[in-house]
Amino acid sequence: MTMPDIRWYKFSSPQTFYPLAGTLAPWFAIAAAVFAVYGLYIGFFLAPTDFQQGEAYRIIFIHVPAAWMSMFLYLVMAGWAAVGLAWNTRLSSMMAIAIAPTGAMMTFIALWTGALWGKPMWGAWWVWDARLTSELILLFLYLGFMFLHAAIEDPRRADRAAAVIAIVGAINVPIIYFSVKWWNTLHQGASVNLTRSSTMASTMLWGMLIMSIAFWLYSIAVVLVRVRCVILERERNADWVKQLGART
Amino acid sequence: MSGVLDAMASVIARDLRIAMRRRADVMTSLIFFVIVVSLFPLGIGADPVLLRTLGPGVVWVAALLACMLALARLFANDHADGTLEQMVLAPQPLSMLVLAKTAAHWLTTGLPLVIIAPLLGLQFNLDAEALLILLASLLLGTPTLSLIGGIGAALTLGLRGGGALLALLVLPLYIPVLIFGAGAVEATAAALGAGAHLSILGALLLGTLVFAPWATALALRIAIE
Amino acid sequence: MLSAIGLECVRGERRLFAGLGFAMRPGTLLAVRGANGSGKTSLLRILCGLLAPAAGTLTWNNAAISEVSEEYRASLAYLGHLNGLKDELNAAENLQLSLRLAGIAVNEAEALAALEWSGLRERRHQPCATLSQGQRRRVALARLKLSQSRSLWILDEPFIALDTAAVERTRDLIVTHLAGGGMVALTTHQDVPIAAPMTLLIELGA
Amino acid sequence: MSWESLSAFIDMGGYGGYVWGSFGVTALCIVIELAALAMRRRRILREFRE
Repeated sequence: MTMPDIRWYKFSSPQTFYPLAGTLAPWFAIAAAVFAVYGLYIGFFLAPTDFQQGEAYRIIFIHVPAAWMSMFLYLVMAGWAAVGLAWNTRLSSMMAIAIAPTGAMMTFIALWTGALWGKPMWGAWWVWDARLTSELILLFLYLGFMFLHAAIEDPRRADRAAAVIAIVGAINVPIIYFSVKWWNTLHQGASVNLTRSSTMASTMLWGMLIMSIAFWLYSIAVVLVRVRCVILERERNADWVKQLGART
Repeated sequence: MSGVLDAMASVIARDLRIAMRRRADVMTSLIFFVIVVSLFPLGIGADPVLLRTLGPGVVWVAALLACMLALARLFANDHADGTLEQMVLAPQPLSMLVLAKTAAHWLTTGLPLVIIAPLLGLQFNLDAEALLILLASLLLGTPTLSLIGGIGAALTLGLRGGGALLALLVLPLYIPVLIFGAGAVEATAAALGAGAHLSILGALLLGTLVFAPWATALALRIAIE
Repeated sequence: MLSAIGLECVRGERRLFAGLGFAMRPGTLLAVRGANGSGKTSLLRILCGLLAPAAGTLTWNNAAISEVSEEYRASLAYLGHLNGLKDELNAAENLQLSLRLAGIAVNEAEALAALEWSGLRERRHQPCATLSQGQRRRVALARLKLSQSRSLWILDEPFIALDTAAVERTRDLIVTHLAGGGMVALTTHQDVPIAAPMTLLIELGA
Repeated sequence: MSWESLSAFIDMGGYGGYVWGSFGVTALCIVIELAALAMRRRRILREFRE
């Protein structure tokens, strides 16, 4: 099966991927905006008031998509890091590095919105709920990845070392989640589930789905732009970059 | 096969002999453990009931921190004097040699913690059965801590500010061991039996035993470049 | 037989060397010369597999190093800038433990003879921390003397910090190793003439 | 779900602080991320022009 390899391989070099990312990013950004507006419209105008929580539950339209994205981006980041480590393809490692900040941001948003939702519903800013706790630990894993990468000067070693901790982290995420879940039920009895508390009207589910797609498109757009920055920084003295500099 | 075992034996023999000659290093992490554990009653107050509930968690967190502190030295000295290069170039699988180094590290830091922990448990007036489970959970848990810590030590080899970075990398991965370690002792106090917790600690140990040396060897090859 | 094709090394932003190739057969001496920072040490570390080259391939008996890495390491002895000695252990302990790790069986008498060859017989019970830089280098060279079974020697500045007698001894050791069908790759600033059946010279940073 | 008035929308059934606190911070994070990216890009390109 050589045919697809050639095509795929063509885009795996930073030089050929740079313009491609440049053209794709705006489209993803526009699509993200469209989905976001539609999602927010559903969230605020189509979704009914919840009989139990009133209007506070609308935070779900940001909280749940952000939590899903934080987990999804970590696994994608670990995937790209593993590819970069195994086949020594620089672009894959750059992709992993480009994903990390957005993933960490999504985790922060999930934690922040989780706290702001917990206050009216459970009366406390921070609740040691299994998912919120795992989200906090996920934030530490992201920070570990980013700080380890920043602490090493040589880019190649930085990529490979960060890849190892990303892979080890990815393997530990389920272990951490289940041990926190076990620990949580042990101490607090059945924790109030963030979603099961109110009957899941279909519009709510639909709203969350649209918002998740919006977040996903947004992440792709941001990562594409950031990977272009990383490529420029890494390939600074490559000649194709110098010509580029002269032109823009 | 005998070549690998002999090489591993030489690594363990060397590290233990060095540890004997530099007893200070062994003592420092042990004394750190004792001090940290003794600080808590001073901070929380001497109410026996309160101390009893906090005891397992405090002893476990202190053991975890003491273990992590000792990790920075795991590869740093070998890296500085060139023995790490020779180990990487030895015709044996590096992950097995790393396993030997981690074992030697556990014998000099993890094991002393396990032996002294029940003594400290008395400060938190844990009863005999709780102290026994504390010993068992630490015996099963501390090797896992050394193994996971080895990955962090190898990744942060030779980096400025390696200590804090090592903590950031390794502590999140320690959480499952902490949960089931401390949980085991609490379970006995609540007469629920610690069987489940100890078996999970054993499972974590086996999983780490298989995976961590390979990851540490990979991290070492990256760090040594 | 060690052969390299198109070796390239990049350190940070600078490319130290590229397209470097050679073939070493039994009895070959590969001398690497060049100014400081020209990549001599990096080249040697690439040869022993500690450092991955940016490009190019290394083959040992026509098999890629990565495939036969354990067999390759079993026929290699590396003397780097660092002597690979533990300060807390004395010379005899360092020799025996490091050789045992490397899989070379050495008994008490052989270790003693090597230390005597290195002129360290009377200091063999002192912890290496108390030895001078030159003496520590001679302990590392004693380990090299006991690694005759390893066909490929990769030596980074073997003569550094040595007095003339030690330089002479080390030179003879290398010459006998080459005469016996061994291969030696070394870097040095001092031009110590070494008679070898076949000599390759690599000038880096020229 | 139609809101009687803009103020009712902002009040969000009394939970305005929490809801707009969440959405506001999310928007803020996105703006910060985009701004940081733009600055980073401008800094690199300026480097080339020298």
